Amino acid sequence: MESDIKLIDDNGKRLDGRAPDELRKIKIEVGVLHRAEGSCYLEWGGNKVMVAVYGPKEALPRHTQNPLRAIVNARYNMAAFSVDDRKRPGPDRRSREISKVISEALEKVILLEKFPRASIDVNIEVLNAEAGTRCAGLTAAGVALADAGIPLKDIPVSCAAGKIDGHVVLDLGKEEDNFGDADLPIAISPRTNEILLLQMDGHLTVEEFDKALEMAINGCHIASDIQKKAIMDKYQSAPEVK
Amino acid sequence: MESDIKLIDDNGKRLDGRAPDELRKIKIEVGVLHRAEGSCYLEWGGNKVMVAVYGPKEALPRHTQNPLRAIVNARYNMAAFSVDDRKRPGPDRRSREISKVISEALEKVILLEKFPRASIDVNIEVLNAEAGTRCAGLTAAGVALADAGIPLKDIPVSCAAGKIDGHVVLDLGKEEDNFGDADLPIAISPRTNEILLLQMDGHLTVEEFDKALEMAINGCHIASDIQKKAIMDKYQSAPEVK
Amino acid sequence: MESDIKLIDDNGKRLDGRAPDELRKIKIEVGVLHRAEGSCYLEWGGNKVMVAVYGPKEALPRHTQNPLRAIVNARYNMAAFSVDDRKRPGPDRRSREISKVISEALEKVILLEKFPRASIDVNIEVLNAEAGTRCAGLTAAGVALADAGIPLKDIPVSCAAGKIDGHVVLDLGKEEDNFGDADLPIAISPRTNEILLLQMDGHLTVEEFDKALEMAINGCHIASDIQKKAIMDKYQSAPEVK
Amino acid sequence: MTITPAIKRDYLSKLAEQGKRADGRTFNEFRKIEIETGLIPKAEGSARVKIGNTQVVAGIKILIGTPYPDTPESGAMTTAAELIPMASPDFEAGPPRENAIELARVVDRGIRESKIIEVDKLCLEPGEAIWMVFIDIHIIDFDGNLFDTSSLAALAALHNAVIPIERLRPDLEKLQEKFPSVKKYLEEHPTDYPLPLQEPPISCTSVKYNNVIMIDPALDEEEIAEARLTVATDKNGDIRAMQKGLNGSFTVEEIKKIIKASIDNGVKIREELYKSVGK
Amino acid sequence: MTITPAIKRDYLSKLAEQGKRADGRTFNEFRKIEIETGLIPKAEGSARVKIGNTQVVAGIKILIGTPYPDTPESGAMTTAAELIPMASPDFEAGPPRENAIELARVVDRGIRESKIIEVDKLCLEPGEAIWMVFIDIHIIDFDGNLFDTSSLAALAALHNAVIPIERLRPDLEKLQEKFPSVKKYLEEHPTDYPLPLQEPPISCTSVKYNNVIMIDPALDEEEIAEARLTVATDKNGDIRAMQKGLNGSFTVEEIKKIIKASIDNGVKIREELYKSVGK
Amino acid sequence: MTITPAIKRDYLSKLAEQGKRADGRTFNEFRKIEIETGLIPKAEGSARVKIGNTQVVAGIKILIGTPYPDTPESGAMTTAAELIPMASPDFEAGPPRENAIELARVVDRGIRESKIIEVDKLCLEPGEAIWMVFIDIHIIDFDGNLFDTSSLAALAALHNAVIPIERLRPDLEKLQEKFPSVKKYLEEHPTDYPLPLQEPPISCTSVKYNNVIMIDPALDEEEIAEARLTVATDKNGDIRAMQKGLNGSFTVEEIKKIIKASIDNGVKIREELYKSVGK
Repeated sequence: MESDIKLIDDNGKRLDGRAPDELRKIKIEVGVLHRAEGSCYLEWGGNKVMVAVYGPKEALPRHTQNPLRAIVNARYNMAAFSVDDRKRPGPDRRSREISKVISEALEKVILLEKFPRASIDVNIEVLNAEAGTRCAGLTAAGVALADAGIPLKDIPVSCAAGKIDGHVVLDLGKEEDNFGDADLPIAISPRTNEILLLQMDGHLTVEEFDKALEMAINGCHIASDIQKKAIMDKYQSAPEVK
Repeated sequence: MESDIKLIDDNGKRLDGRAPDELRKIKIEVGVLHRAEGSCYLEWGGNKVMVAVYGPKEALPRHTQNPLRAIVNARYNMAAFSVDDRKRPGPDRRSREISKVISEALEKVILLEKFPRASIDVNIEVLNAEAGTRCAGLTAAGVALADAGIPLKDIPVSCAAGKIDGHVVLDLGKEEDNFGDADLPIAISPRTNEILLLQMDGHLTVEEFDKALEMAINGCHIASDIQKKAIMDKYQSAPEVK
Repeated sequence: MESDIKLIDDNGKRLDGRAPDELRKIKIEVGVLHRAEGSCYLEWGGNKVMVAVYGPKEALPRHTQNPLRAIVNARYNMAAFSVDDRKRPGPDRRSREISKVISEALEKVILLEKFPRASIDVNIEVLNAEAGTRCAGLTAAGVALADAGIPLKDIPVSCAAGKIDGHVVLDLGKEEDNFGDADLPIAISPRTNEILLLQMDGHLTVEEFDKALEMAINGCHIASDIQKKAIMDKYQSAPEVK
Repeated sequence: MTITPAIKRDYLSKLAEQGKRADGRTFNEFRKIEIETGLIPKAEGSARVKIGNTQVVAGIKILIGTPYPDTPESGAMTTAAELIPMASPDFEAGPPRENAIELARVVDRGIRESKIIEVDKLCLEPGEAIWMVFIDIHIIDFDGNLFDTSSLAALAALHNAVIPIERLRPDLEKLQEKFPSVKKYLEEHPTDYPLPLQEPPISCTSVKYNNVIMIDPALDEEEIAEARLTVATDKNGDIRAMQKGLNGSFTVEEIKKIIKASIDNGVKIREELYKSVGK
Repeated sequence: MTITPAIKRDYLSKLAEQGKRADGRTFNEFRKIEIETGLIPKAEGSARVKIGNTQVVAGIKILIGTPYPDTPESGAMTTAAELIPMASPDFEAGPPRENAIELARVVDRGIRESKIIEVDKLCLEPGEAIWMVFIDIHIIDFDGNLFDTSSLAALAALHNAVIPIERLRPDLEKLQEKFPSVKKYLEEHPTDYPLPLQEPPISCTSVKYNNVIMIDPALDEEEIAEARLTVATDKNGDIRAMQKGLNGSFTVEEIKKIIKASIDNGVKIREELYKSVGK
Repeated sequence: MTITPAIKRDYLSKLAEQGKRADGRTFNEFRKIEIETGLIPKAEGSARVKIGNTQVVAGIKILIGTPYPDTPESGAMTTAAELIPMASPDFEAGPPRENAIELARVVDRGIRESKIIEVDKLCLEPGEAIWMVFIDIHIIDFDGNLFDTSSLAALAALHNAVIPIERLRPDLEKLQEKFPSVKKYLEEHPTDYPLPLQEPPISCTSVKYNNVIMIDPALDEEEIAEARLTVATDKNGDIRAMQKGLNGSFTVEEIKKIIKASIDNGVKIREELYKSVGK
């Protein structure tokens, strides 16, 4: 959809006042659910997501088992009330694709070989959606996996860059997503900068892509620091291990 | 839905001429199907229901088995042609809820422990519907279970009371159900008066509820006598056991 | 649907110039797919069908296995773009019925007892549809089974006869199918003339039926010769066996 | 997948060699047929048909609907058949399987292709409002030969059916405000009247095993059958529909023999149908 | 099918004989209730309710729709509840099972039959345009008593909900071009206003095991329960809905006792509800 | 879940260390591409594309429909891809699984987001009638790299497609009675004309295993791949879509290398596409 909306002003400020390389506000709470083995509640701008991790447990149905390693079942789901027009409950094609790419990204950082025939279930519920829910969900999933005590090589983290009004910027907001030129969500392993997830829609020159990728990696590192602080806060405030 | 219809006249007579504590006419035939292990055809006012019982047999799929006892699978189904507007074939949310509460009610009176890992299938088909089909179906199911030789602690029986035009009455008819104030279907074990099923919609004071519950229990006993007579008639008329 | 269309002219010629007992043009290519164990591409008039055979392999899910013999799973499917109005992808009631009658017809000519617990999968894709797709599909399936090296008593073959403007004719075309009086698709084992598949819709006197059946059997034999030539051509042109 | 006990197959085959069937019938003989109509007050038409122990209830609902775009002046019909678990321990709940789909399609084609329902008389307003006829077939006791029992039940229910002017008067009166042709229709049809029907073909099914052919198979016979052929014939002895089933084959001679038996039995069954609906 | 560990059953039964529960409550005592509203900006109304460790988020979406033909002047409502795998390792993804269906239907009836939502005030243009209220219940942490937690969350979210004049102004302005009544409606309702509601009944659930009855079962108690009874009562102490569950039975006396406890707890829960929504 | 035979992995890895592939290609080389168009007369456009042994048939159907409420003056498009059992013993019949969904969505986005189809030229009457373009992808032989084969087949079929004025003339003439703009449209478009299209991006997929990166993976290579990256580039060498897959990772340098190879191969494939459609 095209529009006359001006997404970035003459001072380089965006609609919500952010600078081009500025993230929206991120807030993370760890271990918020009673039943789940690990959980995380995350707010990222207007996005509100809850993640619960169960496992490792025997993968069912049996034909999904891998005799050499665990599998990750991420299940990304939007609550019916999380968007302007009510969303029909249950998985649709979009949510199944996102579940697949998130599962694949998480598998890279988990020590899967420790748990043959097992599944690790990562339930991602989007309660309020405001552009960038897959990045918010994956970032919260990283925290919930750590909270569940799943052995990880690294805590995965996700962020998007994009292009609006011809400028490469970090972490698109709602209008920027609707009326922008390109969106590039990625996820990385922050310790190595390896890229775990990458999707791109829109139009970028090779130079713009290089710049956007670098900016998104930087955004991932900012989000990664917030992840780590939230996890530390929980375990410092809790004298006894759960 | 509200209406100006007067459901009970100045002499306390209802639209179809019944007294407040009077049941509609009930007719029961036992053992009417060739293939089923037990069967019952029951007419209750305008309701016509057929019940077939199969089992005990191995419960399938296997994950439904209980190693300590049998399970009851009641399947309440309305024929497409049983109502004014054609009903789409197949289970809907209403029929699945009714199937669940009937299954639970029947489990209480069957000696389930005798048949570990088994299922007892109770197929209830509503051929013509006219208010009160769940009571009719459960009452017919009790007879069909007895006809199938399933070991029972008691023959369960069901009846409803309700409120119309401010009066507590027994066994609501079609208009009484549509324009009445409350409906209270129950099922009991007639030997002990234990309550196996109970649902209530509408508006009753505590006193009205007490009166309606008592009236419904009385209705159950009347229906229970008709059940027993039908079963006896069959086995007296048949010199040899099936 | 009725129409004023004249389907056969005063010289006994049909809309496309064929004589009453004349087949549309048939073209067969054998072994056209890389992955399938046997395959056949067939054009029959405007029909274009592709068949791939896999098996014998263990029948799955296990409860479909027959301990004494193989089963045949024919799957007749029309591509969404094969008809004027786009067809919704996936099986519908029509395709499931056709799959069933084709499976049954093929089972008669395969030496099923050689492969207990196995399934032989016959995938029939209609790419372009123009009346008579089930005959085209079954005829192609016969060739693909032979190409897969499945042991056969005979190569099954299929053809239809019908009635248009009161005349019994062979192999109805599109308009003849839409505006004709009867359609009689059959399949036979050409060595014995045993009838493997037979369906009839429309209106035929007993005499007309006898004539149509004879004509359809003749059509089967013509198609059978084309099948055999195509198979021979492949194995003569290929010096080494696949 | 059921493996038919060899012993049953042997027994029935031996009987067949002696020209006999387990229930004493000849090869060309149907079981006893019972037809009861009008048993479902909520339905516009209904029938309960028994052929031997096989028992089917068919109900007709007739509603106001909109026509298909390619037949704007024609009523519509739909047939559904369910093999519900009530009828047999082998029938499962859930979406219809291949057998139920074939059954519904064969019964539907038997009625649709032979134009029994006069759909051209079921138009209320071209392109806008028509009568839709729903035929629902409920199999409640299964002892073989569902094709013939179901199609006979559908026919009996159709002959019992009325156009429900009374029940739908409020809707029709709303329609006549918009469409003058509905006003005229209501004047001509002030009350319920029979669904307009043509002469029906009668469906007869035969099976073959061990080279013997017999009509109206009971369940035991059906279970060991190698091939099945259903033939629907009309009052004039013409053929109106055929469907071969199972993985055996027929010779041309066998097919001709089955057609002959179907015509013969069709005559008798048509009489029973007419008697039951008071014709 | 889960087999409840005999040891847990024994432990809880022994406690019950001594008049005690595992978490120290009396038989007639609810766990701690927390209600937060308005947490979902995208929803027209929302609430997060905790009863003990059980946690439910309910969201209300209010959209413009067309009325059902038989209630042309009435708004519409729908309730959906999902037992999502987030809340428990025993909940599976996929279409709703019997338990979720019963839950959604009981919550729905609790709201629908007691006419909490004033649907007659939700008509924009008779027969053409109404407000449709969607109640979606998301269970995110499961420790027993979903019926009461879900129905309380639905009530709190409904009390938090507004008619979204602002968000849907473009659609409403398009509608008012066609329907003068919508123009008048917009003049009377220039901006968002609370969803019109009646006094709500409060749902309280009790279970029975070993002949002891206790209210608001935690998951451990629910797992060994033999019978369950949910009673919704209103401000006047009248009964507005009941649902018995599980394969045990109740005596008449037990039912009366449960009704009494439901009325008593209903009073307190209603206070918490009103406090949370600022009433 | 398939366990890739260790022996195949070892063999292909050893080859890769030597800079070789099993079929003799270099790492930056596509297999042979064949494109045939117009093979499906019933379709408005069609193409059969082979990349090596992988074979895909794409068909375009163009129908008259109603626009989405939020884009009243725009045509619509839909992409469906089926992994039918014909193409591989590992593909099952039934509703699409994750792999088929990802495939269809990636192909769809490749066409939709880069605005290949000029949907603003597909409006017949704003808010009332538009052209709807259905792209159906039929995979009939599977030997790796479905993403590129499917998207190339879709492009070739789109370039082969015409707006079916002739076939739908009766419907269009009915429409022009209601809408004067359709009358004008028919005068300007008296007969079939090519579907209006923009320059298409070309999709190229690479995989990585044992730290080697190669383009256009054959099935054997795909089965042992650790990570996959699809890059669609346009005539100017700009990036128009990307999708990373599988549970391995890429470094930034690897991604840049893949983009370069995708641009290079994109140029050649675009030439083959244009040649095949006579451009």
